[in-house]
Amino acid sequence: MVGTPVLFVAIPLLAAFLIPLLGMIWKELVRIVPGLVLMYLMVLSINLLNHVLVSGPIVEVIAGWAPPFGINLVFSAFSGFLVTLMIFLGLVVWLYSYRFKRNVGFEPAKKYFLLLMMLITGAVGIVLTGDIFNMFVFIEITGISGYGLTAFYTGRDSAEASFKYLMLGSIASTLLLLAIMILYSQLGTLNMAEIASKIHTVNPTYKVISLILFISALGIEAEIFPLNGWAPDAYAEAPGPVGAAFAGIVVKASVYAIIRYIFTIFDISGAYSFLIIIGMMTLIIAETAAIRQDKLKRMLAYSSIGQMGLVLVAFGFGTEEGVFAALFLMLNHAIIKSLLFLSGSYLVYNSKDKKIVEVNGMHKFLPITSFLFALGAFAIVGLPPFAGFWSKLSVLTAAADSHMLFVLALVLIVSVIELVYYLRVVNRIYFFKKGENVDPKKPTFNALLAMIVLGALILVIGFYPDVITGVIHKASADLMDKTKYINDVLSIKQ
Amino acid sequence: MVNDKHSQKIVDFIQNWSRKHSIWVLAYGTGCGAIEIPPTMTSRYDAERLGVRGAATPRQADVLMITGYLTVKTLKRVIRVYEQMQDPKYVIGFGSCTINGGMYYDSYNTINVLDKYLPVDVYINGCMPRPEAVLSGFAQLQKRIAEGRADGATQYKENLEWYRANQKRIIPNWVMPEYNW
Amino acid sequence: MDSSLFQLLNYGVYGTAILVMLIGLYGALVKKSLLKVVIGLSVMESGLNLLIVALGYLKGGTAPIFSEGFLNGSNKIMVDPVPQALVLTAIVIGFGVTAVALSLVIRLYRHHGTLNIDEIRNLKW
Amino acid sequence: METYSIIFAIFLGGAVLTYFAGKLNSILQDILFLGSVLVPTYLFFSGVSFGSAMPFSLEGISLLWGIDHYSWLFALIVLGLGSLAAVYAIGYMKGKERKGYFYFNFILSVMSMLGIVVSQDLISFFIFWEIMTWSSYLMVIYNGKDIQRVGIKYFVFSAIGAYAMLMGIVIVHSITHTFFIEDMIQAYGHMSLQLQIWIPILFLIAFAVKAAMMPLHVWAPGAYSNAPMAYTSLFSGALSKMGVYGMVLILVTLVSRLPQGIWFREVLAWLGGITAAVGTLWAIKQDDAKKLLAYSSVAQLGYIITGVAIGTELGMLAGLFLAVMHALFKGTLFMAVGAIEKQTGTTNFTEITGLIRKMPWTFLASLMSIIALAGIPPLGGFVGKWMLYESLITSDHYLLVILIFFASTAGFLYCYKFLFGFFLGQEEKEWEHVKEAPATMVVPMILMSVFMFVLGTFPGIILKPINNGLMDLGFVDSYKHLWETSVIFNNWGDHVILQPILYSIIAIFLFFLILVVWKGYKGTRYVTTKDISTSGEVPKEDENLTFSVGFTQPFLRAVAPVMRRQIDKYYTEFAKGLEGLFEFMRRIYTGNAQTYALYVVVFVVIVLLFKDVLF
Amino acid sequence: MEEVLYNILGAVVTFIVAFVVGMTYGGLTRKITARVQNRKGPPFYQNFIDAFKLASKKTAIHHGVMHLMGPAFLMVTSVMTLLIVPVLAGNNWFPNLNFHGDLIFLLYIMTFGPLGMALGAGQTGNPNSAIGVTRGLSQMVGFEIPWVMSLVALMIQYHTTSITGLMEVQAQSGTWLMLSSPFAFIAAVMAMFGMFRYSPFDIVGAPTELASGPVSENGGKFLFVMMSAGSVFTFAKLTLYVDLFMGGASNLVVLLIKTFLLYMIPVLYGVTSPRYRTEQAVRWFWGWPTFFGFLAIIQAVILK
Repeated sequence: MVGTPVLFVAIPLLAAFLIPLLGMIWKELVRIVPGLVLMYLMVLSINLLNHVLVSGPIVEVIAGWAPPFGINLVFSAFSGFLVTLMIFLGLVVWLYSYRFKRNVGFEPAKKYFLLLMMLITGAVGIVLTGDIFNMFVFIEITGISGYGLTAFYTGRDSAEASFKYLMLGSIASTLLLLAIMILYSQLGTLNMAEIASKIHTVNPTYKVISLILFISALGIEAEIFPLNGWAPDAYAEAPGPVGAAFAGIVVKASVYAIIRYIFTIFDISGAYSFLIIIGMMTLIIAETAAIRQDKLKRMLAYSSIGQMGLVLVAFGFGTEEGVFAALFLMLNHAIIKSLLFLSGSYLVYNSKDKKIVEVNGMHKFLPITSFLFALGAFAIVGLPPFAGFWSKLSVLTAAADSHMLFVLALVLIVSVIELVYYLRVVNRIYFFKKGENVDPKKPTFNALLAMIVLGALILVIGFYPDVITGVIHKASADLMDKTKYINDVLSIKQ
Repeated sequence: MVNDKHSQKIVDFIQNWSRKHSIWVLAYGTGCGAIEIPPTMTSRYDAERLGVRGAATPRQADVLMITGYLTVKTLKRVIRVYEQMQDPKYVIGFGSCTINGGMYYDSYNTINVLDKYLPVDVYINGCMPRPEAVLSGFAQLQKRIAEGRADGATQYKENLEWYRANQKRIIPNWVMPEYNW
Repeated sequence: MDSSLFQLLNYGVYGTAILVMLIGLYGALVKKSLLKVVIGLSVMESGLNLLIVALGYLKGGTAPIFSEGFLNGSNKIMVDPVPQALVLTAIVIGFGVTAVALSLVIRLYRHHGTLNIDEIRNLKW
Repeated sequence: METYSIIFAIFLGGAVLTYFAGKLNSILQDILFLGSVLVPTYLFFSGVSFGSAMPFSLEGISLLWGIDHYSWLFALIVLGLGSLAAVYAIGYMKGKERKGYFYFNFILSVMSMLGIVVSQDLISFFIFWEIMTWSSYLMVIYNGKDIQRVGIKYFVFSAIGAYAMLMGIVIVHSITHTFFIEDMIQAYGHMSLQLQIWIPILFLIAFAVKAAMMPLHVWAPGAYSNAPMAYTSLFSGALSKMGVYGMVLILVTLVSRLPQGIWFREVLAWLGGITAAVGTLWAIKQDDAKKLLAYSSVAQLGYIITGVAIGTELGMLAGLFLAVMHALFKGTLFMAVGAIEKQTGTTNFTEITGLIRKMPWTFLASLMSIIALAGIPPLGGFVGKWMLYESLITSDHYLLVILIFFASTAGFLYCYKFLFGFFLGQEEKEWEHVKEAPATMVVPMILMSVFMFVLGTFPGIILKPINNGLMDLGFVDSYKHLWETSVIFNNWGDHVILQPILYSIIAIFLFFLILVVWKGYKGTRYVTTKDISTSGEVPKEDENLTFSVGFTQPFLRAVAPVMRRQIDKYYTEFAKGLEGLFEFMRRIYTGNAQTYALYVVVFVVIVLLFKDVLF
Repeated sequence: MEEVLYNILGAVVTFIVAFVVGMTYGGLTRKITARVQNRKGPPFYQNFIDAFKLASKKTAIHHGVMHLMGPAFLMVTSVMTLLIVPVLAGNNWFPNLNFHGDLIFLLYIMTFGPLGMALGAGQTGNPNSAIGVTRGLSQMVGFEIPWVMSLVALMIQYHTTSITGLMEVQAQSGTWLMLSSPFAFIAAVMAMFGMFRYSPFDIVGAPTELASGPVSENGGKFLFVMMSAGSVFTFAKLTLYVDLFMGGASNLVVLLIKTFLLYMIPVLYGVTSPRYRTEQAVRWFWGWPTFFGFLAIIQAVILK
């Protein structure tokens, strides 16, 4: 064994606080160290994931207190898969934002990477932890670093977006704490496995109220309609790579939390259909809002929200197929939407308003970026043979197998809407005349590399999805097996 | 067989006979005389019983009827129409104006003698000629055709230069396709 | 203390805590000044913290410290330590959030020249 | 079966290589392009045998590629037309920009179409279907003209169709748990009646969109006319046939086993008839050759749909034969338009006239295809039309046959308009410099004209494979292989014997040609079209005497009440309304943080209030 | 080989008969028209004279290949139609191509010539020709509808699409189809007005309006061929009508009587009518004739 799950939380946290110190030694270290850390974690997570897939989950106990008293980290196939994905995206975002815009300066870069590492710490922590209060803490860490990153640009609008995020985030933390306390007052424990094993003893009313509060609180982070007022603003005003990080990391972690609560901790069957309802609402509202956007990043933000709604719908089927589809969709969405955010922010690099009309004719100046954006657009709407198709197919198959034909039809109709607005943008990039006062900037090498990696992944998964589906199958099986989770955690005796 | 003299004669006879009895008139209403054509064709005088019939375009027509005075402006069109007609073709000068200018003999704007510009086979005099006169003119033409004497077109071809010179004298800016068949 | 009285008092504490939360929520939702909104959020958190501590209280319990006095004393009841630990953490986090919020308010004021939340609506639709 | 892998590898690799070869050398690119279309074509027809299939699996889904006689027929259309269009494209694309883009999408289109016909499972069918859609979409927006409207319209309609099909596919999968078409057919009999009705509908929507059937045809005119002509010949000739391919498959294997299937057939047949009529009327109205041919394609596909929808063996034969013919003549016509566009720079009838002496070969090809299009003997179009009528009459579709006949007769108007507008009429000075298109463009057209001519007398060449294909689909060969001769039958025993008719026509034609024309030709002299009877007026050299504006006005006035209603308008209104609704929806995000917070509170409260209902 | 020669001979004889009869009918038409207009009129052989004259005229110019081939196209159609239509019923005199095609084929081969000639007319470049052609095609769309409706009615009623089959039906039942399927006959006759292009449907030629339309650039031999083709075509069409609705004819005299009577319908109707505009003509055909066509189909479906 090369490492333990605790490293995923400890190392980035440590790195985050070391960054200002290292910056005093050599300014470039501020940029290099996060990359090194993330690379190490990448290797580690892949190793661990391989190990986990073969020989079962690793449960790590912190500070020597065995569950249910102490805090434990669980690196199972499911959480390991998400952690790997997040670390990978963190790496891509790091690579991309090595010297992105304000990052060129030392001071901003210091703050930026500090916050980024915190963000990753928080998100990874959410996924790994086995303790609901600990999860709350990680959610808050993610949240605070998210506020900071949203407000990274010193402009007027980024502060506004950040404030909105913060306001809703505060309400979310209140609701979450309330929910935790209700559970705690009923069961006297904070350990997930313990709660899961005892949940049937709780008065159903408390149970449901607690679940509702959980879903509402986490739904704010997971961009569920109507709790997602902050999301479009934050996506649009945060730096491009941060948008990618939000779409790929933060939201994934929040969705993970919701799923964990519904699938593992609570035993309320109605929650699944509730997931479908809110997922569908999110999907429809977000996509219809996206089609009328005139700002690129805002459009991408709404699209991202919609995709997360689809993920929730897929989870809501409650079948293993559905979970598989949802995980696959999360993976694809993370890759593709990150690519769209990354390439999109170069398409409107020097623009003030980030208007869609400003991408007109960009392919002549940014051929590769434009191509990658187009690739991402084609992939996200689910055109074969790109990655998005397979996940969409699995979602639809799962829907059909659950006999949710109405959902199936709605998802497909919404896909048409999605198609329209993405194609409009791609058409503009390739076939319109460039505006007068648009000043394109060539992407730097590292940014290009980051985008190309994502693009290549889209093609690879598109042409040969088997590279990844095995892992996802195991992960989804892992999530579905509730008793195994409880046993794994509670059997640890220190 | 065609070279055979007798058969050639027979063929000529048949041709002339059919030409005689089938006269398609391009009624080109140049002047006031055009008003006399309808009575000629309709039920009272019924020129169709002689095989006379209106033709719509010069390509189909046998006879060009110059109905009355010819202004300088129309002369050009008339020449054009005449040259577009296919052999064998005939011209009938209709009314006094085509013979000597008639009442317009001193007009600055009309031609006086049609024969200078187009080879006229038959003149019909009168101002206006009544339909009876027109019919007699057709009969005259038929007679000439049957005798093989209606050869205005041949003369026109042979004396093209003379005709052209006359025409060009009247029409100042001559832009017309060359007549070469 | 009488048991029923304790219960009543308990409800009173809960009710007060919830009332504080609602006051905070009201402030956050209705007041137009950004600062008041931030204050409202803080108040709401305080109310929540109060609620949590109240939930953890046991009748006649002492502070959850394994001290000499506790081990030797007659009162062997100890209030639940976990909520208190949670509240401590929550207070810290709340502090951080409030700090970030205030700094954002400063920036917003600098850019907009106002603290009226209705006027800070550049991002919409 | 290694051949499939090799074929598709060549296609894919060829597409990518061709794209990048443009950066090096233009001629190399041309050669690579030709190679990556022609080599797989050769491999396919030499190496692929019937009955043997290639199974493999992807993402846990078992897939199967194979070919039977029926799909072979469509492979023939795709690859045959594809190869000729590829040769043509070399000439057409010379000196144009975005050559690599064009070649890339061209190859991908051919590949995807071949993929569709060799797919024996629904997933690879769908994948290729979508590749076909987006590669053709990329071609539609090639010119960058009006793309936000035309291109998006095309893609949206295709997507609606494709997603309907996808819905059908996953529903089928939820029942059979495999994606094999064979299994779907097997399981269809055991499904509930509701599914039995809905699954064909879902599939048929997809195919109807591609086959440009009313009322899903509105994308076609814009898309066909916007794509580069070298591609449109393939687009209209082969790509739209994929809709027919699927339609026949669904109609024969699924619908025919449904007691209510007769309604499907009737509705489809009538829609096909209406498509034919409406398409024809709109084609008559067009002044742009591309648009005219586009509407004409819609109309022709209407005939084909009618033929296959009535479902008798004769009807199937007629529909499929017309499909082959349509690939030939519409391919040629679009190529001709492309040649004219290349040589003159415009395709508007009101601008071009009198190209017959400048582009004689193009004219010849156009003439042949127009004769075939109009269904006039002795060319192949007649055979298809004849069988269509006979099948309609013998299967009791009396009013439908009138509708089809109306469309067909009215079609003469646009047929003549096409020939007259481009080739006949006044020879204007403006077009004096026009030369015949290069050989690479002319040769494919002439070749296809020859095919059309041969098929008119020996339709057995194609009818026999069609018959084999139909037998593969489960038809009984009630004509006992009579299609191998050059006689066409109906099931009342009436027939047309084509050979003596052809010989008679040729003999009489030659007789009068020699008697009148040749003799006349010797005795006569060519004069320009300025030398006409214009009431004696001498037209000036640059005076435009052409009659081309409002060419078919009298007829259009007669049918004006019908033409006043445009389906397109309803769609546009619908889309506008929808966007308005979306605009309203996004006002939910007011931009006020407090409102958002209020949403949260309201959400929590509502969910708490309704928790007993929801959970 | 002998059979082929025999066939060719038969075809030539048929052609000559058709030519003579058609030309005579043309002359008679002129005569009758004249009598109706209270004129003496030309002799009945006037059309022959015209034809000979046209043939003997020189033809000096042409406008290109299609112009040259236009008349040939027209002639091919006429002769093919003639060859497909059984001229005399119940004997083997002129078998021609009677058994090689059916009604649908006939309908299509009949459009071959007009289109071919339209191409020739198009190449002359005369705007009047093109106008005439579009008018003619529009009118064709008009009259083909009732015409096809009546044919379809016959086909479905008697389960055959071949002309000989329909003639056999009449021979067996002993009644003419114009009596047993009156609506079909009425529709077909009304369609015939358009087919023969006499007033009020002479919008194609329209001599005073379009300068004779498509033929305006054709004189001399071109016009001769067109004229003879028209005559042959007239005869062929009349024979077709007779075959379909009047039980055919067993000898030439009966055939002549029947065709002549039939021919007089459009001629006499035309003599007393002015000219329609194109859209009026088209709509006329889609009015009553189509209604009768519907009746015919309904009758056929009921009696089937």
